[in-house]
Parts: sequence; C-alpha cells; structure tokens
Amino acid sequence: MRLLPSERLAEFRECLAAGGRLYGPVEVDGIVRFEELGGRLPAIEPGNPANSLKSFLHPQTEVVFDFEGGYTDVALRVPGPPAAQAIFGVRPCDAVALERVSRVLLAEPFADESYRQRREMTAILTVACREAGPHCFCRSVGVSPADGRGSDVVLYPADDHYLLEAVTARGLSVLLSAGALLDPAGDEAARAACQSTPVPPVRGLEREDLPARLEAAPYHPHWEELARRCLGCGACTFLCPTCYCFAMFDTVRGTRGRRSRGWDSCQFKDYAMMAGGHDPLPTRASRIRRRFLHKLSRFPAVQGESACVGCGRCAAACPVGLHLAGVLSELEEVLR
Amino acid sequence: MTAQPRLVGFACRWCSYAGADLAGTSRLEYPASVHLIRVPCSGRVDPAFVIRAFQRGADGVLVAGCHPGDCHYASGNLFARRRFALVKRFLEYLGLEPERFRLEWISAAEGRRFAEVIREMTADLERLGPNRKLREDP
Amino acid sequence: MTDHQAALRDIAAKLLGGGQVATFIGFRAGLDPSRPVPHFVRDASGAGALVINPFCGAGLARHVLEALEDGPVGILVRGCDGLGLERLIADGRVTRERLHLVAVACRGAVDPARARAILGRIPERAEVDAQSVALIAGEERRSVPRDSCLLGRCLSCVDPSPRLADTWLGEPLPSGQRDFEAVTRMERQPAEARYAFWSRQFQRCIRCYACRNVCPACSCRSCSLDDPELQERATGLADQFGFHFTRAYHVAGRCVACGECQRACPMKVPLSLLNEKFLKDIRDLFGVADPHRPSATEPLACYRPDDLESCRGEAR
Amino acid sequence: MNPLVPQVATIQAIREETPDVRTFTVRPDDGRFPPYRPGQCAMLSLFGVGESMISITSAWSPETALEFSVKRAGRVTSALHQAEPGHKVGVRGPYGNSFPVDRWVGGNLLFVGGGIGLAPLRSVINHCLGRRAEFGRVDIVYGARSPRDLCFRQELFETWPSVAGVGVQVTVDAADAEWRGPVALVPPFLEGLKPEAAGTVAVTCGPPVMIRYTLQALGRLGFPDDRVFTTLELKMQCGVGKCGRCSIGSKYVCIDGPVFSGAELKQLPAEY
Amino acid sequence: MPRIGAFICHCGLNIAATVDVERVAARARAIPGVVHAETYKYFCSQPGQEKIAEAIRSSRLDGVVVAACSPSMHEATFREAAALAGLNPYLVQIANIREQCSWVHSDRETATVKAAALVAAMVAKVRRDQPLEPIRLPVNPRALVIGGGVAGMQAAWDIAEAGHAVVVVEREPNLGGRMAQLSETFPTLDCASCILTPRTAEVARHPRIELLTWSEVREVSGYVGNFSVKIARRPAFVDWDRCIGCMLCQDKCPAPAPIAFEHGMGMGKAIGVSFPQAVPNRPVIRREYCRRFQGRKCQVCAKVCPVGAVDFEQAESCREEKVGAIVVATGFDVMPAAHFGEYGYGEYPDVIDSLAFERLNSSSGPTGGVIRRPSDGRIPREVVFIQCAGSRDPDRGKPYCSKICCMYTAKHAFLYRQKVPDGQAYVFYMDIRAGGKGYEEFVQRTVEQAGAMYLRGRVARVYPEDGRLLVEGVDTLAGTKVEVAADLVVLATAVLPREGARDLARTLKIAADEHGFYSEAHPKLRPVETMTRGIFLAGAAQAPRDIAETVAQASAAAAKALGLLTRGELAADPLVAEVDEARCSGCLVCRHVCPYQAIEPRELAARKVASVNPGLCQGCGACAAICRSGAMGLHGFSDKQVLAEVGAICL
Repeated sequence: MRLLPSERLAEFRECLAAGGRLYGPVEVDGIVRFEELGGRLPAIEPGNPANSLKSFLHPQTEVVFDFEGGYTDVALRVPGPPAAQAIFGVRPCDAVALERVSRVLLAEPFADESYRQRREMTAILTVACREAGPHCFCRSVGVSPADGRGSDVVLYPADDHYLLEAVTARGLSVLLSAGALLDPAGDEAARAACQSTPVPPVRGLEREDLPARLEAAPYHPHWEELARRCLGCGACTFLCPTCYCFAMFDTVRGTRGRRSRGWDSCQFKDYAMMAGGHDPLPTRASRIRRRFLHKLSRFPAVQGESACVGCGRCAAACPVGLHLAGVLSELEEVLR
Repeated sequence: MTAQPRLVGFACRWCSYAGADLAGTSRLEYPASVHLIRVPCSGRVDPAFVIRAFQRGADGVLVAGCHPGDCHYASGNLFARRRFALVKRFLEYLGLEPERFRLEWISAAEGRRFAEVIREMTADLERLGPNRKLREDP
Repeated sequence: MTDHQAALRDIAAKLLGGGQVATFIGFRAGLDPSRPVPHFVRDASGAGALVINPFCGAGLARHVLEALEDGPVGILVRGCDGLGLERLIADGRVTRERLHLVAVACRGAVDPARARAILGRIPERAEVDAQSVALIAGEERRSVPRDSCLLGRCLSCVDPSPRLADTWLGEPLPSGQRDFEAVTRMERQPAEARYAFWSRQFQRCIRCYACRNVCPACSCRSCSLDDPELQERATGLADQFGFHFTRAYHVAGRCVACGECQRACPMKVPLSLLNEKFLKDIRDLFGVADPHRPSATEPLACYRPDDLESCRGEAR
Repeated sequence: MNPLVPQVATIQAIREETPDVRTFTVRPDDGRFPPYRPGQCAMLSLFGVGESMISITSAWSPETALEFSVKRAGRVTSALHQAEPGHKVGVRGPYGNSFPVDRWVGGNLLFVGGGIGLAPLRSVINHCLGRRAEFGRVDIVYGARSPRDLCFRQELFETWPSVAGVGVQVTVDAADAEWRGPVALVPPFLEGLKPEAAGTVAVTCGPPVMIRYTLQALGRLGFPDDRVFTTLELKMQCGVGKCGRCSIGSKYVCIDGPVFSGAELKQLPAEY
Repeated sequence: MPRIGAFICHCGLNIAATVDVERVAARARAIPGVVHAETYKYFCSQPGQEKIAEAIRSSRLDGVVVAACSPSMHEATFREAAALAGLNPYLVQIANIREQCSWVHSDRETATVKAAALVAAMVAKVRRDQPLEPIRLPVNPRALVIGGGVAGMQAAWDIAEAGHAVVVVEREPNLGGRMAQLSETFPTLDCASCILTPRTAEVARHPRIELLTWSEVREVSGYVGNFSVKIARRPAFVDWDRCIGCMLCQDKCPAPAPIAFEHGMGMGKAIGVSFPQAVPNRPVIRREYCRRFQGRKCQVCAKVCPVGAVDFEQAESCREEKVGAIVVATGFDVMPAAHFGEYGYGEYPDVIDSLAFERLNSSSGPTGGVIRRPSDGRIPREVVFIQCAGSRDPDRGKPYCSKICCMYTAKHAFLYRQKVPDGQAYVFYMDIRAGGKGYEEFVQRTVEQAGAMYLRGRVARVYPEDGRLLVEGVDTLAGTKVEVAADLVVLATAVLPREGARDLARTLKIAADEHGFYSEAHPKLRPVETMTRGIFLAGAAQAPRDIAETVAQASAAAAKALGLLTRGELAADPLVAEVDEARCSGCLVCRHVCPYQAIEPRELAARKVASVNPGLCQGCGACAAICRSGAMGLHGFSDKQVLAEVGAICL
C-alpha cells in the first residue's frame, strides 16, 4: 500500500506518461470519454466515461494482416507488436469487465494473440468509487466499487490523497517507477470507504434463480414488447465493456489488401445470417433475448460469473431506455 | 517531371466527354493530372463517387456536364446543378478547400474550354498541394 | 402537457377497445421517473400505463414502421413526431389512413442527465413553459432556464405542434422559423478549424447506427451504409467522413430536423449540425421557405430552370 | 502466433461434383497442416474476399492434401467457384471437435447424408473404412434434390459399394430421365429401409430441415439419442470461439461442435 | 476469377509516339485478373480485330479492354468484333488513351502513367460488367402524320404506298395546308392547286390512309414503335357520314364568317368548307359566327340539308390510335400584324402580307384572281413589296432568314405585272437569296421582263396621303432617300412555326429551338429525326423552307419512319436502369427525376416497388443517382462500376 497526495497527481501522471501512451477520462465536446490525457488530469467523476476500456485492448477495428499480390502469388504481413500504454482513471467495473472478456479471448488453445499482446503492454490504473454514478448497479452483479479484479493498480480516493495498491506484477512495477512520488501508507480507511460505497440495487438481478427464470421463459411475449421498442442499433453492445463479438472483413486497394477485424453487434440484423439465407436469429426479439441470456445466463454458465458488470453504459446510451437494469426490472414484473 | 496533382473528372458522355475528345482532336495540350470517368449524364453522378475519390487520394474532383438546357436527357444536369451546389458547400463546411471540387458545364464544342478548366484547376491544386482531408492513409 | 394524461389514456383505450387501432404508441414510466420509455399498448386495459410529461424525450415516429405490421396504429404525436410521420408518408413507407394521430403541443422535453446534474438527484416532475423549466424532486422545486436542461433537439424546435392530427389534446401552439444560427457560426470558422472540429467529432463515432435507426428519413429497407462496397466497414477517419457525409446527404432535403439522431447518438456527435447545413443551403439556394417540412417533391428531386449555378466559377 | 492469420495455400485441383458443388484440393505452401480428425473444419479464405468455415472432406494422412467440398452460396463460396488451380487461398485450422469414432469400435455404422451434407460424412466414412476391421456393418444412405446434385459419385457408386460389408443406398427427391433408382426424401426413405438400431451408431448430416426429420425418424427407428450424431453449421467469423457468432446457448459450434450427439442437441436452445 | 484481356493500340504513331504502349501492356498484365495483354498497330483494322477475337477464344476471356481512341470512334467496332468471337459485346470497354491522353500530353512519362491508369480503370469496370442482351421492342407497323399540308400528305402517301397504314391528323377541316392557299408556285408558275388537288385526292382515296381532320393530338404516351396517341375531333355540328357534300347549307347560310383560309381577304359562311376543292368535301359550323349558336333561332342549314346531317348537339369526340412512328409536319404561320406598326399593317387596309396577296392572286380567291386592293377594290397601279418584314431583324423581329420571301416576292411582282401590264412593282430588299434550281434566273426575269424595281434598303415608314400610301425608304446602293406613292403595300412577313407548336413539342416530348421550330437530332447527319426515337420531322415545322425542299424532306422522313415500321421489332441499347426489388423501399423518388416517365410503381407481395420500363428508359441514370439504398441500378454504369473506376484511377 502506498499513498499519493492529491497535489502530486500531475507528477504521477507525468511518470505514467513516461512509460508510453497515457489515456484517461476527459471531457471533450461535452462528453466524458477515454482520450489521450496529454496535459490533463483524469476527470474522476461518479460513473463511467462514454466509451469503455475495451477500446484500448479490443479496438473498434484492427488490422489482422496485410497482404500483397495477385491470384497466384500472395505475401502476408502481420502488424508489429503494440506499443506500451497505460489507462489511468478506470472504474473497477470496467477492469472487471476486461477480466471477463479475457476469459474468452485468452482461452486456449486459440488465445487471441493481438489481445494478449495489448493486455501485456497495458497498465490499468483503476480508481475505486466513493460514489455511485447515475446508472451504476455493480453490486447487483457481484462487482464492488473497490473491486481490484482486472486492474494492475487500484487507487482508493481519500479527501486529500489516494491510497495505491498494486494488484499485479505490472502494477507493482508501475508503483516502483513512481516510487519517488509515493509515501508509505498504513491506513486502509480510503479502501474501506470505497468498499462500503452504496450502489442502488436493481430488482431481480441478484436473484439466485435468475438464469433459470430467463431460460425458462425464452418465448415470453415480453421479448416481443421489448423488440417493438428496440431500434436495433448497436449502441448498447459497442459500449458494453464485456461485449467482445467481432467480424472480419477484407479491403482491397489494387494488388494490396488488408484483413481486419471490427466490433460487431448481435443486435444487427444479419448478424447470424448465413450465406444460404438461413438465419438462426431472424427477429429483433430473438436477438434481444440472445443478448440478455448471454449476459445473465449463458456466459455465467460457462465462466461462473455474470457478463454484466453494472457499469450502466447501456442505460446511458440506449435511445429508448432499453438497458439491462431496466429490462431486468421489467422482466421481474412480467415473470412474476 | 514533378508529381502532378490527381484530378478525377466525371464527364457526361454527350457533352463534356465529347468536349474532352475535341480538345484531343484539336491537339490542345493540358496537364495529365485529369483522368475522366465517362458517365451517361452529369445527373448520374452520385456524390458518393466524389467522396470515394477524395478518400482514395484525389486532390481534386471535377463533375462536368452539358450546359443547362442542353442536356441530352433534358433535365439531368439541372438535378446535378442542385445536388452539387449543396455538396460543394457541404464539403467546404467539412473543411475542404473550395478549389478542390468543381462543377462545370462543358459542351461538345468546347474543347478549348475543357483544356482551360483542367489547366486552371490543376494550377489551383498545385498551389494547394496534396489533399489530406477526407483521405485514407496511403 | 402532463394534464392531458388522463385524456390520452382515455382516447387510447377507446381506439384499442373499438378496434380502430391494433397498437397505440406512447410512453410509459421507465426505471426512474425522469426516463419514460416508448410504449406499445396492445389492448384497452393497458392504456392506463401511458404517461405524458416533459420527460418524454424520445421520438415516436420511427416506431410505427414495425407496429403497422400488426394493424392500424394510434400514436401520440408532438410537432417532431408529426413531421417524422409526414416524412414516412411522403416516402411511401406508411399510409396516412392506417394511422390515428393524437396530437399534443410540446414545449420541449427535459434532458434527464442534465436535470439530474442540476438537482443533484433524480427529478420526479418537471414543468416546461416558454421561458423556463421547473424541476421538482420531493420538496425541492428549482426553476432554471430552458437551455440549461432541455434536450438539444427541443431547444432548436420551431414546430411545437404537429401539422397532422386526428384528435387534439388541448390547443396547438404557433410554429416558428429556424434560424440556423449554429450553422452560421460554424461557417464563420476557418476551413482548418472546421476540418479539425469534424475530425474530432467523427473520430468518436462508434458506428452503432443509432442515428440511422431512429431517423424517420432513414427508413430504407436496405441501407447503402450496410453495403460493404458502398461503405467499407473500416472505421478510419476517412471512412468516418464518408459515413457521415453519406448519412447526412441521404437525408438532405428530407430531414425534418427532429434532432432524434443527435439525441440518440451515444457519442454526442453533433449530427444536427450536419443536417441543418443542408437545410440552410436548401433554403438559401433554392428558396424553400421551410425545408424541414416535407412537401410534395424533395428539393433534390426537382429543379428550376433558373436555379443558380453555385458551383461554377467559385473556385477561381 | 495469431490464430486468425491463415496459412497461405495453393489450390492444386478442382473437381466438379455437381453444378453448384466443387471439391478443392488444397496444399499449404509450407507443406504442413496439423493432423485433423474426421468431422473437423477449417477456415478457407480468398484474400480480398473473405473467409468461410468449410468441413474437411478428406481423411487425414501425412501426405495427402486437404480436400474441401464447397457449395456455391454466398460471396466467398461463389468466388471460390471462380478460382482456378494455382490460385492462392488462405487456410487455418483444423477447428472443432470430431466424430467420437473410437467410441464406435465394434458397432455397426449408419451414415445418413443429404446433399452437400455428405461432405463431412465422407471424411468419417473414409476414416472408418480405413479401419474397416474395427466396425461391423456399414450402411450409407444418401439423397439429393436430383440425380445431378449427387456428390462424390465415384465413391458412392464404385468405391464404397465394393468394400465388404458396406451397403450404399441412394435416393433423389426428384428423378430425371436417366434415373432408375428410388425417388424419395431421405427421412422417409431411411425409415422404409428399417435399419437395425441395436448396436448401431447413426451419423447424419445435411440441410437443417433434413437433419431435423432424420433425427425424428431415427428416434422412431429406436436409435437412442446418445448413439445418434450430427454436425451443425452456423455463421462463423473467427472459428476459434472468440467472435461470438456461432453460439448456441452456452456452446460455440466452432469449438464445442460441429459434432453433437442427439442427446446434446436436446440440451441446446433451438437457435440453429 | 475474371479472365480479362487488355489490348493496347499504337494507332500508328498517334498513341505510340507519346505513350509507351509496351509499358502500358506490362502494367496491365500486372493487374489481377488480366490474363492477356498485347499491343498492335491498329486494333480497329481487320487483322487487329482478328487478334482480339483470337485472344478471346484462346485465353477464354470474359472481359475485354481496348485501349485506343475515344469510345465514340470504335466502341461499336470492338463490341461487334467481340460478339463475333462469342463474347457478349457488353463485356467490352474502351480506355480512351488517344483523344484524352496521347493527343493532349507531350511528356512521355506522364502520358504513359496516365494511360496505364485509364486501362486499370476500365479493367476494374469491365470486371463488374454483366453480359447483356439488347432489349427487343415490338413495333406497331402503323404511322401517325401530324399535319395535312403538302409535307404531311407526301409523308403519308410514301408510307402508305410502302404498305403501311397511316393516320393523318389535320387541325383544319380539310387537307391542303398553306399550299392550298397559294396561287402559283415559283419558279415555274404552275398553279398550286393544280399540283395539289390531285395529290390531295390520291391521299384521301388511299385505302391505307385514314384522315382525321378538324382534329388535334392531345396526348402522346409510349415510346418508339409503341406510341399511343389520344386524338380529339372538334365538333363539326355536321354528321359527315350522312353529309353528301352538296353544300346547300353553305349557299343558304345567312351568316358570313371570316375564314382563316382567305387570310382576311374574303369572307366565307358560318357553315361550309374553306374552299371549293376542299378534301374532305364536308362542311363545319364555326360556332362563333353561327346565328343559332349566338342564341338566335336560325335553322337554315338544318332545314335545307337534304339528308338531315346537321347536328347542333354534336360534341367533341376522342379516340386513341396506336402507332409505331410519328411524322410531325405542322407547317408555319406568318408574323402577325401587331409587329409592324411603322408599316401601318393592320391599320391601313391596303397594307397586306404576302399570304393575303396570294389569295388576291388566286383564281379561286375572293377576287377571282383579279388584283384589287382591299380598301376600295381598285386595281393598284403602284405596288410596293417590302421584304424581310420581321426577318433578319434580331432587335425587333426574328434573327433568321425566312428563306422563301425573296422567291415569292419575285413571283408576286411578276404575276402582278402579268395581270396589271401598266402597273409598277417596287421591291425593297436587303439581299436577294435565290439559291435553288432556276431561282436566280426567275428573279432576273422578274426584273427584266416584269420590270420590277428592286430597291436595296429598308423602309422607314408607310403613311397614307390622299387615298394612297407613301412609302419612305432609303436606297442604300444609290445612297438616296426614296419615297414611293403606292396603292398597295405587300409585306413579306417572317415565317414562324405554327401557333401551338411548342405545346405540341411538349406533348411529343421533342425539343424545339428558341423560336419554336422543332429541333433535329443532328443538323447534318440526322436532319429529319428528333432526339426522341420514332418521331420524325417534315417541312416548315422544322425551319422555313419552300415546297420543293418540304416535299423532299417529307419523303426523307417517310423513309426514316419506314425504316422503323418495316421491322417487326427493334433492338434497344440494354444500358438502362433496373431495380433490385429486394432492396427497393418504394419511395419512388426515382419517379420524380425520370425524364421519360419510365418508372412506375409495382405491387410486390404486400409492398410497393419501383419498376423500370426498359422501352422508355434512355439510361440517363438520374434515378440511380438519387436512389439512396442503391436499389436502382444502371447497367454499364452501376455504382459499383464507377466506384471501382475511381479506385483504380486513384491507386
């Protein structure tokens, strides 16, 4: 445990920046999102930035490989390793989400190499929450405002200082590199404060039998009701820190070309449409159902934990208020 | 030989493309910057074509059609006139220099004028230098 | 507005009960009182769930497309919804006869996030009038200027009342003229500043298609933005410029300025600032008085022989 | 190594099976492709077009090249059908589970295929015939829309029937002038044959509808769910259990499948 | 994969001198999908085309790019060559590396690089070309001729003689048009009606010609080979089927009526025909002069009619005719009086125009061919003819030359002298234009034999003085002011298109010039065709011309029409728009921008989609450009093709 006086935050930032590119939540054009920090301090406000941490490890689009040649001769070129980066000002739920995503993307025998390399080159400095944001419900899905999972370093804010805890070896080396700025610390008050931060519960989310209840009513008419309201956009999935679906696509420029991967959303029609025309998810209702069941039943069935970390982004983003917490409390009613 | 600007031109087959041919038969020299794409009518030109050209590295784009009133299809160029009046302003709104996009009326008889427009526009583009806006990384 | 709630429930119940409509589209309470959500009432007994208050921020027009598949639709319409429906009708996507429009004049909807920020807690009620907004939570009642807490789309609204209506709740309010002042400000910026601005905005875009999917003018069965040959899936800056140009151009002369795209954008890309540029130029170049109000022919699908040749010469 | 980056391979031969099915013989340029088991798939790609998950129709042996039978359906497969020997493709894999052949040893085998569905079966059939002594009787029931849509004719009509203890029954949905054989849809045709369920493992593959009715037919014939196997096909992007596309319930077809027993299928939600 | 062949033409040295064709070929070979690339001196030559054909066969090409001269030169040539070799002709594209490259650039390096880019663009385009078949359109073998003057009759006659049915629509009650109003014709001075009457009778009798006089074309829909024409027949108030043409009605009718035919020189009756030899010889009642229609109770005609053919209740009737080709021969008008204040035309009765003078000359005219001046019927001793009245006068009249005035004025002067041996004719002229067989000679005769006095110059004004008209002008040759006291002044007023010509142009969707004369497709090579396929022009409706030219042109138009009608069907260019119905939302914005009304909504299952009539579509692509979803495609210029060209150029 180390202690960082608030007035040294800027110096601390500088020494993080020395290690590579440094990102953090900042307000630009009236919206708080992760951007390169530059000279700014991270905007540590209740709740989460608009974009999620995954943008830095599982980017919106990335090159899988470039190729050059014709039909009878082709040479592939894979991109070099990513540069070191640090993200400062992450919320615990985001870091936990990353840990959840890693379970899938790093699963052997086919670990996602580019994700693994990025993760290794990324230091995640989490700031625990003393206050819940407008859409937060982490506790309802087993995440705490002081959760350290997935982080390299956790900062527990106190009135005039931060309490720093290295969660990983990578985190430890970050703290060592900043050693000069840090004081030894004994008191655990800050951490305790964060651990006891109140977060309003969401009805129905904590129920033990939730997965069973959802699976039991796969064709409940309420899914249709939700489908009528849903616009079929990908805002929820693209901003969700645990949505990892991606698609691959080729682009060609003469004899040069590129295969890339980019986020895809199970909410888009044609998401699962097959070449022959067969579509296992033909209706909006089936796609919405798929999403919620995946988050709350199927992912947990395999990974033992929910794929929702309660960050509340879907609530902030959905144009028609069709977000996980809201839907769950609706289901809680209709499933009664 | 210096690197020339890349100028993509969309020319209606009845007037402007024929005008360019006339410039050829009259052996009027003009910069090789321009590459014409033959379309049936200036009214066929979808602004998406213009955007794609800038994305892929065009330094300037020219849309050329028959003079108003002379459209082989009666009204195509009049729709084009409205369409590209908006598009040109919009591109400028996005930050593109006005000289990089032009809509011109060039008849089949105006070989000289075609060459003139290409010279002018090429000079403008040389002055502005290579376009980076809207353009994907090479 | 709120005082029309009882009447609305009444009308909805009658329409559904009498079988004139199969669905009634309105709002019902969401997870918190400041966030009502679009609601689809299927039978008279459900009409009691309908609410109508200054927190009803979402546009409803686009929802009729799916709902009409189940039969005629009754729908609550404010000025913006009305224009949106006019658009869908003009585009041949919806037939007027299959709609029953319950019209209400709207003075603007409150942005729940801004309201919460002002109050420091979730507002329970709000009262909006021409001058100001009153935010109410428990005992606390705070009166604030409209531009501090209304949705952006409502601040620039000049159509409080729909032009189409079958039943009226209360009286219509007079409509106004758009001033395009934000566009003018942008136009005054130097080119480089404009390019930097839009680059920053477009870079944020996550391509979630919310802007398209809420738009009453973007109802194509198949969208060119989904065709990888017309719009590649990559999201580099050039692709983003292409994407946003195409989206804006495809609604040029068709946008009803309801501002739903901007409200829906999770990344707050100022899409209205793009749409309004087209609207302004259509007004200035083609003399269309209210370019955002759907008319018989779209400005780009007609011409005047004496239209000015704005592209000519300018580049010299 | 990034699992999404394919090996560059060369098309060595193309055989036209039917008007819309072609079998491609493909050999990785570096000569090495990991050993694969019957039922596994690989991502076949054309550079600049895209990738498609295709089941490997050849049975593995150190020297033979890979074989893929491809039905023309979407962008990638249509482009593949335009390809010529000598053209480069990308190939990565093998992916997915495989038929639990070793658990079948000593029993009889019943293979029921429809249309291009014979492709995955072919690899397991040839694999089992390679170990002929370990199995009892082998019956192959195959059907296609019309005689011209029958794949692997040589094996169907010459190679397989000539193997001792192997029976081949071929039917078509609609006959043409030359066709002398039976005319029937596969499921009823199968039921008509009244295969002995006891001590027999049934393996079926074909179009979704055909699979559904065949499974029902097998049920009526007394085949227990745990001795019936089929393969599923869903849209896939990565093939390695990351892209999320091919999930059914909590399974990913690309890594947990494509082979499922009738018993496993019953556990899955009907999202396939 | 595509198998494309690239053929780079040297065009002798035209291309090869500036463009390194071998390098262009090498660049082409490097493009994926190009399996063959060669260069040759002249690919347009027979051996050159052979090489292309050979490559198509041996390399199994499915696309051909010829880099050569402009597509306007040899696109057709190479497409045919490909077709002969078994390749669909629409899988051929031309890279224009001559007119738009080698001829306009001198730097070999840049020209070569550009040529290679142009080839790459066409390779990208041809890869996305589909094989297309020409659109087969049935052709209705009947023809419609609009106008029953000498032009219309000639065209109708030629078409009918060739074995095709013809419908002739004439606005007046009878055939004949302007020529029927004329007295004699220059330069031979045969009497006009003597030439015209027999021809008129032949036309009227012809079994394959149907006459619809007193009728107008109201609506034209359809397209080449398949026009559908709505024709309205004005009420004649006489049942022509009953009428026997005895003209008792006309004799007994108490109501005089100024009839257009006499051009103000004589009166006819409210009921009757325009002139004795009128064909069809059937009367019409002109409402505006008929007493009964003016509310008085006159029934004379009805009473005297032996067959009870008069029918005051007759209403306008409408009929629809289906034809494959249309000949437009609506003729001309002359400039109305209003234009000539300074000449007192319309003010002084003895200032008349030439058409009126024709009537005075005509033996069947109001004066029985004796030239009497309108005011007092005296025989004029001095007559002044003023040429170019309104012609060649950009400021106040028409900029063009009316072409026939010089000759008919000479004719008038000549005839006048014949009929009034002691009379003196003065002709004010600007120039004498007598290009034509025997024309110049005739003008000389007029001067020498008829002693007409030609004064070069304009007339300033005409004003009355003790019963005569003083004509003030200048003789620009002599440079002197001249003043002539005349009994009669005849203006050679400018020739204009027939009144209503513009409306008809709109109805027919053909172009008219600023004056209202119909525009030909090409002034030199397609003089009797319009830009609208299947519609042809004859006579003065296109520009001022005399009878000989008119008749020649009428026969030309007939020949063109026959070229169409004699084919059972015709092939149209398949480069037209086509809807991808799966993608179409049915917004029909395409319909607003289609200049040819070629797009109609179509019910498809539960929804509405646009559908293109390939017969009407001319392939302009306006619809494809305005379609947001990309559902509207244009063969040969699809979005994807153009975008691919852009991509290739920008590499």
